[in-house]
Amino acid sequence: MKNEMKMEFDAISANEAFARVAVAAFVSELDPTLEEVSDIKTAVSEAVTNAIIHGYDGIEGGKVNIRCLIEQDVLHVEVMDKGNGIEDIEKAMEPLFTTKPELNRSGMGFPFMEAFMDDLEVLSVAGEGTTVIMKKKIGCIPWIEDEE
Amino acid sequence: MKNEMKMEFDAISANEAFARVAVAAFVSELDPTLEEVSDIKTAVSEAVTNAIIHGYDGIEGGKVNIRCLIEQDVLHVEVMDKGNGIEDIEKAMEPLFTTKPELNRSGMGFPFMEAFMDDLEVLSVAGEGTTVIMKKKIGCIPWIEDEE
Amino acid sequence: MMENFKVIDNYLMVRMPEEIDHHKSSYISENADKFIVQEKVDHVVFDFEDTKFMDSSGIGIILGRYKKISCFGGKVFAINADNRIRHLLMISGLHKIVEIME
Amino acid sequence: MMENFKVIDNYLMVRMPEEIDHHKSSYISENADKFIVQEKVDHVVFDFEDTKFMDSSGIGIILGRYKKISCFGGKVFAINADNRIRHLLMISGLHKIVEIME
Ligand SMILES: Nc1ncnc2c1ncn2[C@@H]1O[C@H](COP(=O)(O)OP(=O)(O)O)[C@@H](O)[C@H]1O
Ligand SMILES: Nc1ncnc2c1ncn2[C@@H]1O[C@H](COP(=O)(O)OP(=O)(O)O)[C@@H](O)[C@H]1O
Repeated sequence: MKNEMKMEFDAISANEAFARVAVAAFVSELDPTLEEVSDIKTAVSEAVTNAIIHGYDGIEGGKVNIRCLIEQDVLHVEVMDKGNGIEDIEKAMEPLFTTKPELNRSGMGFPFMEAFMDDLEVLSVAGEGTTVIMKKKIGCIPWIEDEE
Repeated sequence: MKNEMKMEFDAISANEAFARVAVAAFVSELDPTLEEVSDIKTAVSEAVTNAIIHGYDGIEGGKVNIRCLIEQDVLHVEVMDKGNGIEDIEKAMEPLFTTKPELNRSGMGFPFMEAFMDDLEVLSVAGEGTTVIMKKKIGCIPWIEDEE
Repeated sequence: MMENFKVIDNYLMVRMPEEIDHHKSSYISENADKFIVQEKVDHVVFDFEDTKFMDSSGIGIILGRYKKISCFGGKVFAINADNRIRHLLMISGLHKIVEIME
Repeated sequence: MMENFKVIDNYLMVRMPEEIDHHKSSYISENADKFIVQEKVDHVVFDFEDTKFMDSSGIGIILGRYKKISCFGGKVFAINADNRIRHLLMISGLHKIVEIME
């Protein structure tokens, strides 16, 4: 099984829900459990929110890109922005570390992505943007081959 | 209110559900009624199915592109393929006309798009591909301005 | 999914899925045809109880089955169709060949 | 949406929405803070009865309210949290400061 999808959308907070629902719909052909769907939605929501509020400082005009690839029973998700980038990635990934406490951020975005996906990689160049690469193996391959 | 989204995905039938759910999720910020959501899902499903089975003859390898734009209370949706194209657009749009009756097609794809959207335009060049452009005004603007 | 097909006397009952689109439709059409041929049913009843989404692929399923059985006097029925599905049958002209039951 | 905030004695009850993300969170935080200041509530109870999705923005809402009221001896409670929400509170370390009730 192989399937690819790319999307690009305005970096506005209304699209956080859209993005996670779209990725969840894309992965549904793998017959994920409700729990796996929630894991993926949470991780995508974190990455997209970060792009919007940290990458672009909540200022309209930026774009967020998502690329999803299904290879066998593995979902690959990349979330990209062309925003501020991250100076110190290691520090950014620490639980409870946040540069926007005034916005009620908890610093749990990266830790949640790590907790709910099997693999997390963060590429970022200050001033150029950030790409978050996540992978998750979906547990149960459907036991009948889908028709068509 | 203005919001834009583009997506590109493999022309395989598993993505028909993904595409209509994604567009429905994108439009949810306009607070559509259940009926309006069904209208949009049906129209998108028709256009995407056509791209896959008529544009690319059901052969894998092609890509389907969707572009959505929300302007005020109007949703614009474009569904594009780079497939076979349509020789005679007027004929293709007639109710019950289909070139694939053997696949149980009913010839009601275009009529459904017309019935459920406010506006339908079909651009196509034989051998180059097809673009379906649809518009729909969403009835009720939410009575409170969304925060943020 | 085979439990969605049941033969009662000379009627084939087809329990339609939650979402009826092209992706799902070939499975339904092919299996319905198998029953029509093998079990020699005369009539087909489509049950829309579970159906929350349908596009014109659903019309194609019904129309195709109708063509197979109508020449032998068979009839096609729709049960538990909600307002939206009735509307889809209507604008397709299928209400002329499908008996829509309460 | 104001009906999601209720003051009972010195408790503020916040009925959390179906989906808690960044887009929804500022509305909740701002209104909760208004009640905390104007109505002089001591404690905040977050009710997750309706909540089907939450990301770390929900953690931020709780943490922010906790910081506002804890210096005056106020406490933060979570009710009707399903297993997933409990798990989110757990990995965030919030179970140390939030009383999770049955
Ligand atoms: N896409 C991004 N662009 C720029 N900075 C980012 C991005 N994603 C995360 N960061 C930085 O990493 C920090 C930690 O991120 P995260 O763990 O998601 O917590 P939070 O979003 O609550 O701040 C953020 O506060 C921010 O400084
Ligand atoms: N994207 C497309 N590429 C090529 N041909 C198309 C496309 N969309 C529609 N057509 C042509 O128009 C005809 C009518 O389309 P439609 O009304 O959707 O009915 P159906 O899909 O049931 O055939 C199709 O049978 C096909 O010949």
